[in-house]
Amino acid sequence: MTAALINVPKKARNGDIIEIKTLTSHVMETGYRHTPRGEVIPRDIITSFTCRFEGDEIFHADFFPATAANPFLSFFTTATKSGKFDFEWIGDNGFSQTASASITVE
Amino acid sequence: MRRQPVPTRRRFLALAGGTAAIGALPVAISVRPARATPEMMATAIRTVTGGANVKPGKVKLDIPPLVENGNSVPMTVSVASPMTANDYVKSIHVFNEKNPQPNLGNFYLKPSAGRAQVSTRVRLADSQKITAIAKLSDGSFWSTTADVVVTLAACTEDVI
Amino acid sequence: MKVVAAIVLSSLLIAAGIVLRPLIATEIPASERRSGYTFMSPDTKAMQDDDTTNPGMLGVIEGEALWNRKGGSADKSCADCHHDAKVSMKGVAARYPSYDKVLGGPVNLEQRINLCRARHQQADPLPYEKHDLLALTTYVAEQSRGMPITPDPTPELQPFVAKGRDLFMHRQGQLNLACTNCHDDNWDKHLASSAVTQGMPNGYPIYRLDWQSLGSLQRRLRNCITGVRAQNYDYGAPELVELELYLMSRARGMPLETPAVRP
Amino acid sequence: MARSAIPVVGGCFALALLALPRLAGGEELKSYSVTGDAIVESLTGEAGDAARGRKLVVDRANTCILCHSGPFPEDKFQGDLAPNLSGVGNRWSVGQLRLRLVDASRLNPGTIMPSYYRVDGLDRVAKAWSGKPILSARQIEDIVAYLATLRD
Repeated sequence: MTAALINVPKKARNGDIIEIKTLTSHVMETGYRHTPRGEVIPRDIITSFTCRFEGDEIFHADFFPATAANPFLSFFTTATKSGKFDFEWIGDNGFSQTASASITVE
Repeated sequence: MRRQPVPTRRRFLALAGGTAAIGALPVAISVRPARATPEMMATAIRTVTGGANVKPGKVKLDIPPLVENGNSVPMTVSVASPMTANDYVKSIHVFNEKNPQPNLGNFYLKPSAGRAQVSTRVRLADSQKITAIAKLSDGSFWSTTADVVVTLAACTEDVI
Repeated sequence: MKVVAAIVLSSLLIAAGIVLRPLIATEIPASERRSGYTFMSPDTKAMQDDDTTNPGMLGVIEGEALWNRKGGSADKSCADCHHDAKVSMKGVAARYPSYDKVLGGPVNLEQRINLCRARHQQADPLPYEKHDLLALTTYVAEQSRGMPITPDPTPELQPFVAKGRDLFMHRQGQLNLACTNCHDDNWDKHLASSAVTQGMPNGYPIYRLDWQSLGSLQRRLRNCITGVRAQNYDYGAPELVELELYLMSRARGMPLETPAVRP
Repeated sequence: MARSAIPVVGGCFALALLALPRLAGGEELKSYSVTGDAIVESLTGEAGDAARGRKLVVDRANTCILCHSGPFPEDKFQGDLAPNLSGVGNRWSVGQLRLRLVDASRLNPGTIMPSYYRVDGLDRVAKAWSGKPILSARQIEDIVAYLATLRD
């Protein structure tokens, strides 16, 4: 089970610059750690995050082993119309997670 | 499994179906692997800039000068930009010189962002210099640096 | 011969001193008791303060899903008996570890969840320190966030609190240190520049930056026991539960912060 | 000056009469005698190496700088649970430094300073450390030699 915690204002006025915050559960195993017996623990990270609004990409990020566990992101967008944000995380070992949030613009 | 937004004004929680299970951390010991070097960081920066001139300015990097634990260091990068269709920040790239590899994050923006600002949390293996570079829509590159001192945890699970 | 006598005498005094040590350790006056939160940097405080940035909140979300999931031979969920945790679990974590009549001793919140699974869901226990038990415990404890710690007053528990206190005061390990040596007598100092703190239990399970995950109070206690190079106790060992009990009595009145963030 | 030949290696004299504990490496804990508040003679019979001693002190694994600060500009993270080591060579003689490292609890039963060269009178020592002193006799001598150089 993985969880995402997404913070998007439910409502905004046309032209408002709004902050979007996301927090996703993921160990972000760096690939640089070893077990006590000396075996490398294989890398297992989220590598990319994309936010789309009504299908159009509005923000994209590349993650690295240096991204902290349970990745946190905050970014901005201008509210122009009501609609749906789609969030997508993609990573190693076929990791894929999606979530969405709607906003009403008055 | 998906939950509908809870009816609070600002917040909703989504529980999304994913393929990875979150278990307890594996029993692991941290090692100091080969580190990135200032040269590796320079190479990584060239990959982004294509060798173009990088000017100091426009970029602001907020990162605590002294952090309590290098595993999760909050970081905010903002760029002075009107964020209009003709003049905006295309991307922000953050680098370090002492982690095993030189990238801390790449962030790609649109003019609709309204504000050229991103925040995330990164891992820093040691006290070091961090560099943030912004690529603007006119093709110019701007940068700033910050020094971070990372406190080593005194009481860890590793046997001292 | 004088020297030999002096050595024997001083040895006796030392032996006596080791016995006396617990009695002369200074417990922190109630007015000076401080949450680990107050020792943190502004950045780490900010991470805990904002539910949209506190990574421990992911455990709360996951715990809520588990609360509602049916399981065991009884095919029951926690919610089938306890309904809305926001109502039924409010204040519960603030009085744990609590007395279990059947067992005749204290059980902590994790053990209570597993007892509930065994007795009412006919389900296997969830393993300690794994994701599901941490998430469920975090979800239950979060229902008491902000409420003052009010230890279970059951008289039968008091001998166990006393045992926990004895353990807190007892020197052990190759470094020969007791909890009290640091957390009562030197809590305002720094161990290699990290705050020693009073070792208060009011934020568990915590999201510890060093762990990069949620973890229980027992995990934290085991860290310290490893640190003084002593033999560790297994998760769920009576000694660890007794220590938890004593720590909660020491934190009486302090608001619960679960899920707290700590460095 | 009378000097006892009885090997006193721990806090309890009854234990001191038993056979000396054996270290994992087979090396016996060296006997020593206490004169006043000092161990006058080197545990190894040789003088320590101050340069090696400095390295041992700043190595976290040996725990010194978790509690003590000192003139170690290369390490930003030093503790303040115990006195600063600057000038410690003025405050104590070599013999006094040696006893304080070997078994400070002889001088103050309430001290938080571990006994770095003692294996008995301890409770529940983890298997990995059982029967071993925190530091070897040679390490003690190296650190004593270094601390003696710390003069204001």
